[in-house]
Amino acid sequence: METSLESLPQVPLLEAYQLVKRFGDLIANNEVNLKVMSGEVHAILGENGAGKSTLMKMISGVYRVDEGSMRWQGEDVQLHPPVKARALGIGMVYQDFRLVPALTVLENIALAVTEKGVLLNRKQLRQKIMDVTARYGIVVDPDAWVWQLDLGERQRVEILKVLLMEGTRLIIFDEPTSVLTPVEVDAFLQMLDRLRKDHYAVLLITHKINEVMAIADRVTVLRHGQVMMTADKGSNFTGDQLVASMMGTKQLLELEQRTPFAKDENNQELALQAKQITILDDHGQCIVESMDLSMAKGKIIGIAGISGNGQKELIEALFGLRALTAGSLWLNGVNLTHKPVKAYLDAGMALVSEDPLTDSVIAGFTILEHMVLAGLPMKPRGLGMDWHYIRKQLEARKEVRILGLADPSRRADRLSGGNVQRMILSRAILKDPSVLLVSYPSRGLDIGTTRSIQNMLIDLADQGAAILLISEDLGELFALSDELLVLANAKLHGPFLPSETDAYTIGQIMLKGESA
Amino acid sequence: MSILLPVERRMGKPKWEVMLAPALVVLAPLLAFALFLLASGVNPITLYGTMLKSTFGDWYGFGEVVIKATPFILTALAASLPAKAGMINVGGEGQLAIGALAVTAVGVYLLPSVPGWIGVPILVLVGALGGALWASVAAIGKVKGKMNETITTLLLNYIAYFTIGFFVHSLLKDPASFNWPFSKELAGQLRLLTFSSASRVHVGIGIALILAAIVWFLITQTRLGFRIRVVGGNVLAAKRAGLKDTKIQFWVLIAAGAIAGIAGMIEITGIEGRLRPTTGMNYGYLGFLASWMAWNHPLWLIATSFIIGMISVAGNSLEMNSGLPASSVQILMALVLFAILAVGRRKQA
Amino acid sequence: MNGIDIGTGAIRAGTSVLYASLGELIAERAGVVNLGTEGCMLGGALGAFAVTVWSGNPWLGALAGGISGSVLALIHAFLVITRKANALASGLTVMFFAIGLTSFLGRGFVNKQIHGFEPISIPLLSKIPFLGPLLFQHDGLTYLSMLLVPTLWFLLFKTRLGVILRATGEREEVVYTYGFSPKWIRYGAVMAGGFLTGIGGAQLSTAYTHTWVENMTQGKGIVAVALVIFAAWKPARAMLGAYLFGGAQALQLVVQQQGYEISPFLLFMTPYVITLLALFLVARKQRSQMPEGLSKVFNGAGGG
Amino acid sequence: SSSTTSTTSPETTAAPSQAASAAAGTGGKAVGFIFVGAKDDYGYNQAAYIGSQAVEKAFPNLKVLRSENVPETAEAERVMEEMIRNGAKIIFPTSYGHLDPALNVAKRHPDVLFYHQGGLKTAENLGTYFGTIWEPVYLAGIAAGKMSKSGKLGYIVSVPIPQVLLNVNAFEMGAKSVNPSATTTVVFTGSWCDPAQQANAANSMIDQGIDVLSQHQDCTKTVIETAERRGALSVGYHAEASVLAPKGWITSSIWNWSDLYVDMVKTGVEGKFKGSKYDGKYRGQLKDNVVQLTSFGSQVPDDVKKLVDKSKAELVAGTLNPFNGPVKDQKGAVKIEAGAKLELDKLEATDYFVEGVIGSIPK
Ligand SMILES: Nc1ncnc2c1ncn2[C@@H]1O[C@H](COP(=O)(O)OP(=O)(O)OP(=O)(O)O)[C@@H](O)[C@H]1O
Ligand SMILES: Nc1ncnc2c1ncn2[C@@H]1O[C@H](COP(=O)(O)OP(=O)(O)OP(=O)(O)O)[C@@H](O)[C@H]1O
Ligand SMILES: [Mg+2]
Ligand SMILES: [Mg+2]
Repeated sequence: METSLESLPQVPLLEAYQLVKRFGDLIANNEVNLKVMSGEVHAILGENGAGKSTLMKMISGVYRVDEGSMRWQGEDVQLHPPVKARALGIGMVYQDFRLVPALTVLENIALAVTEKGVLLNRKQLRQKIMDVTARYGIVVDPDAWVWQLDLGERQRVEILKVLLMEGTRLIIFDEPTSVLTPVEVDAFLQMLDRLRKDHYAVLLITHKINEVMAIADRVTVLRHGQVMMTADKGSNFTGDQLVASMMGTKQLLELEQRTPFAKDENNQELALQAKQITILDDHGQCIVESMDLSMAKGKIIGIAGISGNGQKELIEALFGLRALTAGSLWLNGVNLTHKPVKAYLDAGMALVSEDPLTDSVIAGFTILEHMVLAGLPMKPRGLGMDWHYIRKQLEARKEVRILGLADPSRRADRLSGGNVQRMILSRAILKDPSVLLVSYPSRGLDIGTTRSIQNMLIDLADQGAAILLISEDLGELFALSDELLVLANAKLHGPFLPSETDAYTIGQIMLKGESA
Repeated sequence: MSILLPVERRMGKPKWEVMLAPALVVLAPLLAFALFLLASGVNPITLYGTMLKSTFGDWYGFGEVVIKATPFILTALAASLPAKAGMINVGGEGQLAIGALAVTAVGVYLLPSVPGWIGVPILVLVGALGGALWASVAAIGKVKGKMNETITTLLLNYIAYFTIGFFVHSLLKDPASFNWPFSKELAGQLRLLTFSSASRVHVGIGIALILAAIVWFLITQTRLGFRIRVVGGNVLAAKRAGLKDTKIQFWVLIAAGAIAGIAGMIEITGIEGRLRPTTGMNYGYLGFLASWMAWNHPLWLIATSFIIGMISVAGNSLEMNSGLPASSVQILMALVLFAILAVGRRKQA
Repeated sequence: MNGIDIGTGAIRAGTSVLYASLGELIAERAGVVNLGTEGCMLGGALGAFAVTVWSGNPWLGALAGGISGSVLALIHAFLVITRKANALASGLTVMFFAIGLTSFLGRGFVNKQIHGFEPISIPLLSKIPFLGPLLFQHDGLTYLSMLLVPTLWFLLFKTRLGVILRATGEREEVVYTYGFSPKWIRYGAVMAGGFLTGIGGAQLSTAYTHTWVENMTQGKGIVAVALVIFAAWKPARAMLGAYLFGGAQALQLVVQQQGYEISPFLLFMTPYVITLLALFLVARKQRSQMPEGLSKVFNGAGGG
Repeated sequence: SSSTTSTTSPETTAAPSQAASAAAGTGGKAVGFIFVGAKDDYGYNQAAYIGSQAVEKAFPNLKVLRSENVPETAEAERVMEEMIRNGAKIIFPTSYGHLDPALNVAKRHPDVLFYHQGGLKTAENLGTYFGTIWEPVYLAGIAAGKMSKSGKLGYIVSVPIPQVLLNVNAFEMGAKSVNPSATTTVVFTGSWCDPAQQANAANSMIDQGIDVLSQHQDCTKTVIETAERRGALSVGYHAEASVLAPKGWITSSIWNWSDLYVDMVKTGVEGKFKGSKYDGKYRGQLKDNVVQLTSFGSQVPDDVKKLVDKSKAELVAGTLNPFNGPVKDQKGAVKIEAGAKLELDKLEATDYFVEGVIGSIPK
C-alpha cells in the first residue's frame, strides 16, 4: 500500500490560488497562494494578526472565500461550508478547541465521526478510539467529562476526532504546541512524524521557529495577510530567514540581560505574601493546599507546572477573586485576606489572566474603554469620564507603542488573539503595578512581540515590581525568573535558581512532584 | 463570540433591506391584519380610518394614548436598566402591582389629609419603595441563592397578583363600597394633576419621560453607567476590574423595581384613584416587550411604548366599529410586535 | 386529608405542566428558551379540542394539538433562529399572539361538548393498594406522559441525536464544524418542544377539563419554563417538579375544604411560592448545569 | 319614504332633539354594552350579551356597541368615552367593577344614561339594576339538600364578593330547610373562569365525599361535566346545561335580561328615566321573571319537584323570605336580627357565611 502511494505522481493534495478574505474594510488574507502535498508537514508562520487562522478557516470551509479558488487533488472545489471540506478529508484542530465541555470525550468524538443510525454505538466507537490511541500514542479516557480535562488532554481529544473521521487526508493544527509542556511537545512532534509517514498532509501554525526547523518539510510565511516567502526543506531555509521575513523591516529585539538579583535574603522587601493558603477549584476539589508564597519587590518568580494544576485558581486567589478556604494574604504588610478585588487593585496589584478573551474582554467595548478598567484611572468629567484625556494618557505611554497596541477606538471583541493579549498586557503595565500576576504572557504571540513583552517585564522588575510569572514555556521561565517554583500535586516545589537547575529536572517535577 | 459562524452575512446587509426596514415594520402587520379583516368581512380601510381618528383625530384620543403609554414607558425602563447590567427583569408586572399596593395603603390610611405638595412626592417614594421591595426578593435570590432572575421575577408576578387579591379582599377593602374588593379612594389632593378638564392626561407622562432621560443619562454618560454596562457586558471582566458585580446587579434590579413601582403609583394617583384586583394587569409584560423591541434603549423605548399604547387605544374603536371580538386587537398587537422583532437589531453604531 | 387523593390530584393537575416542561426542556437543551410555551399550550388546547369536536377522536385531537403547538413554536423559531430576535421578547409575543388568536378562533367551541379522553383503569395494576389508585387510573395522555419521561431521557442521553441536540445547546460552533446545522437542529428542537407543549394543552382541554375557554392555561406554560430550571434540564426531575406544582394545587384545595381561617389568596399563591422555594434550594447547584447557549440568553442580556 | 325625508327640514329635527337632550339617554344613535369577560362564556357575560341582542332586535334604529374583556379598572372609562364618541346615549356597564368608572364618566356626560348591573351607588343619570338571583339559588338548594345522600354539598366559587357569598348562603339555607345537617363546602378558585382549577376543585371535593356540586363561575361547563363523569349531581348557574349532565342534572338558576333591557332602553330613549323604577336601584325578582329556575333534570323525583315548587310559590307571593331574621353566621353570631326587615344594601354587601357553610372568607 505504501509503495503504491509513493509511486503516485506528485499532484498537490491541496492548492490555493489567490485567496482573498475581507472583514469589512480589513483585508485579512490578500492573494494568498498555498500548496500542500500528501506526506508533508507544511508550517505556516506569521506575526499576530498576519492572517494565519483566517487562511486555515478558509481551507477548513468555515469561512467563505471572497476571491480566489481551491483545488483538491487537481480538481476545483468549494470547501464552504465545513461539511464539504470534511467530506473531502480536511480536518482541523482549532486554536480554541471545538469541544463541548458538558459532554464526555466519547460523546464529543461521536459528534465528529460520521456514523449511521440513531443509537450511540459506544462499544464500536470505544474500539476505534483504542485503535488510534495505540497507533499514535494519544492517551485519553473516553468516559471522562471534557470539562475535567486539562488543555493538553483536550488537544488530544481534538486530534483523536480528526484521526477518527473517515477519510481524513489533511490535518490542520492551529498553534497546537502553545498549550503543551516540553515533554508533551516532543511527543506531539513525534506524532506529526508518524502522521507524515502515514501519508497525511499536515498544516501546522506555530510561532516557534525551533519546531519549524525540527519538523517542517515546507514553510510559508504570512505578513499582513500576504505570503512573504515559501520554501521547502530542499532550499535550506534558516531560522533567521524566517524571522526576518515574518518581521519585515522591524528589528527583533534582543532579550535584555537580567541584572542579577541581590541575593541578600534579609534585605528583601516583601510585596506579596501568602501564608498557608488552601484553595478549592470550581468543583470543590482542593487544588492548592497549605501553600506559602513570598514575593519580594524587584523579583520575578516563575511558576512552572502542567496546565490545569491550579495555576488559574492560585492566581485568582492571589488577586482576591477566589475565596481562600484557609490561610491569609498580605500585601506590603497589610492583611488583605477576604478583601474585595478592589482592595487588591488599589494596593497596586495587576493581573493578566490565562484566558483574557473570556474573562477580560467585553463585547462591544472599545480598547480605550477596556483601559479604564483596572488600568488607567477613570478621569472624571462631570458625572462621566474625560475620554479625550484618557486617550491622550494612553497614547503618551511608550510601552503601548512598543507593544503595538491597536487603535484605541477599535472594538476589542473583534481583535485577533494576539492583539487581545497585547491589550491586556498594556493595561496591566499602564498601572505601574507594584505586584504583577501574569499568566502565559506570550501565549500565542509572535516572536517580536514576545521579546518586547519579556523585556518589559524585566524593566518592571528592575523598577521594583514583584512579578509572578506563570508559563508553560520553560525557556521563558528560565530566561526571566529569579526563582523558579513548580506547582504539582497541590503543592509548590522549590524554590530553584534557574542557574542551578535545568529544564529536564523541572519537567520531571512538573510531572511527578518533588519525589523525582 | 461565535466567530466561526457565518456572521458576516449580517454585517453586510443589502442596502434595500436597511432602507425598507422601518416601512416594513409599519406596513407588513397592517397588511396582514387587513387580510384578516377582509376574511372576517370588515372593510380594513374604513376601519383603519376610524382607528386613526380615535387616536390621533383629536386631543382626547391622543391624550388616551399618552395615558396608556405612560406606564409602559416606566415598566419598559424597568426592563431596560437591568438589561444593561446583564439581567432580565420580567417582573415589572409584580413590581408595579406592589408599588400600587403600597401607595394605596399609605395614601389611604396615613396621608388622607396631608396636602398634595407633600403627599404626592411621598407617594412617589412609597411606590418606588414598594416596587423595590418586590424586586429585592429576586435580587436577594440572585445574589444569595444564584437564582435566575428571569424565572424568579416571572413567578413573583403571580405571587404579587394574589397578594393584591389578598389585600383588596381584606385589610384594604373599602367598607363604603359594600364589601366589593376595592380599596378606599385616595383623597383628591393626592391625585396627580391633569392638564385640562377635558382629558384625563396627567403629569405622570412628565415623570415617565424624565425618568427615561435620567436612565439614558445614567447609562450612557456616567461612570456608574459605564460600570453597569461592564457588568452587563462581561461579569468576569467586571470582577477582574474590581467592580462589585453582584452589588451592582443587586442595586440595579432594585432600582428597576422602584421605577416599576412608580408606574404603579402613577396608575393609582393618576388614573385609578383606588386599588383593584386587576390594577395594571399586563402593563409589566407589555413594557418588557416595549423595551426589548427598542433594544433596551432608554429613549427608543418611548417610541415603542407609544406604539403599544396606540394599538391598545385604537383597539377599542376597532372592536366597537367592526363587531370583531376583543381578541382581534391582541392579534393586531402581536403582528406589529412580530414585525419589529423580525426586522431585528439596528446596525451597530 | 388523604395522601392518595393529594397524590392523584398532583398527577391530574401536573400532567399538562409536565408535557409543557418536557417540551421546553427539549428546546432549551438545544439552546433556545421559549417563553411562548404558554401560547403553544393554548394553541394545543384549542387545536385538540376543535379536532376532537369534528372527528370525535381525542387521539386525532391530541395530534392536532401537538401540531398547533409546533406551528406556534415555528414562529418563535423563525424569529429567534433566523431573524436572531431576542428569545424572551419573541416568546412573550408568541404568547400574546396565541392568546389573541385562540380566543378569536375558539369562540365557536366554548360551549361544545366532546367525547374526550376518559380515565382507563389498568387491569390488575389499578388494584394494587395505594399505587393502584395513584398511578393506574388515569387517562391515556397521562399514561403517555409517564412513558415519555424515560423515553426522552433515553433520546437525550443515549442516542446520537441526543448528543447532537445537547451539543447544539452548549456550543453551536462545534456542531456547525462537524457538518450539522445548528439552525435546523434548533428549528427541530423548538418545534418538537412545541409539539409536546401542544399535547400538554390538549391534555388540559380534551382529557382533564373537556372544555375550551379562552386563556384556559392561566400561566401554566410560564410555570413549565420555571420548572425546567428546577429540573436542571433532566426529564425525571421535570416530572418531579410538575407533580410538586400539581401537588401544591391539590393540597391548597383540600386545605380550603377544611374551613381553616386562611385567606384563599394565600393558598392560591402556594404553588408559586413552593416553586420559588424549590428553585432556591436547587439553584446553587444548578447554575453550572445550564446549557451554555442558554446562559447567553439569560446572562448576556447586555447589548446596547 | 324618500318623500318624507325631503320634507324634514334640519331645524325641525334639531329642535326636539335639543329639547330632549335635557333628559339623559335620549337622542342617541347607539347603545353601549360593556362586558368584563368574553360574550360567549356560556355564563354571566353571555346572559348579558343575549340581553343586548334583544335590544338590537327591538330597536333597529339604534346601533348596539359592544366591548368585551373590559377590565374592571379605569380602562373601562375609556371604553365608555369611546362609545359616547360613537353616538351612544345609553350605556350598560355590566360588571360590578365597572361602577366607579361609570360614575366618573356619568359625571362628565350628564346627557348620557347609565344602567349599571349590580351596583349599589347611583347618580342623576346612573341607575343600577340587578336580579335577586339568590331566590332561585335558594330553591336549587332545597333540591340539592333533598337529593344529596351524604348531606355534603359543594360550591365552587370564584372570589369572595358579596354576590357570591349571598348565593352560597341562600343555597345552604335552602338545603338546610329540608336537611338540617346539610353542609355546603366552599372552594375558591381565584378566577372567574379557570377550567383546570375548576376541575381540580370538583375532583378534590368529590374525593372528599361531596355528592352535589354547584358553582358561581362565569364559565360553568367544566364543573358540571366533571361532576357527571365522577357520578356526582350538579346544580347549574347562569345557564341551562342539562345536556351536559344527563344523569346528574338537578336544576339551575339563570338570568333573563332581555325584556328588562328592552324596557330600560325604551324608558331611556323616551326620556322617562327620571322618576322611573330604574332611577335608583332596581332589583328584578323571581316574580318579574328577571331571574328564573330552570326545569329539573330527569332524575329529580316528583316529591322534590313539588317541594321546590311550593317554596317557589311562596317566594313569588312574598310569604317566604329566607333572609328574614334571625340569620346566624358560621360562628353563630346573629347577622340579621329576628324580625328585621330585609335591606337591599345590607344583603348585597354580605361578607359572611351562614351556619353550615364550610369555608373561610378573608377578613
Ligand atoms: N471574525 C472577524 N471579524 C473581523 N475581523 C477579524 C475576524 N477574524 C479575524 N479578524 C481580523 O483579521 C486579521 C487576521 O486575523 P487571524 O486570526 O487570521 O490572525 P492570526 O494570524 O491567526 O493571528 P494570531 O497569531 O494572533 O492568532 C486580524 O487583524 C483580525 O483582527
Ligand atoms: N455528574 C455529572 N453528570 C452529568 N453531567 C455532568 C456531571 N457533572 C457535570 N456535568 C455536566 O458538565 C457541565 C459542566 O459542569 P461544570 O464544570 O460547569 O460544573 P458541575 O460539576 O456541573 O457543577 P458543580 O461543581 O456545582 O457540581 C454541566 O453543565 C453538566 O451538564
Ligand atoms: Mg490565530
Ligand atoms: Mg493566535
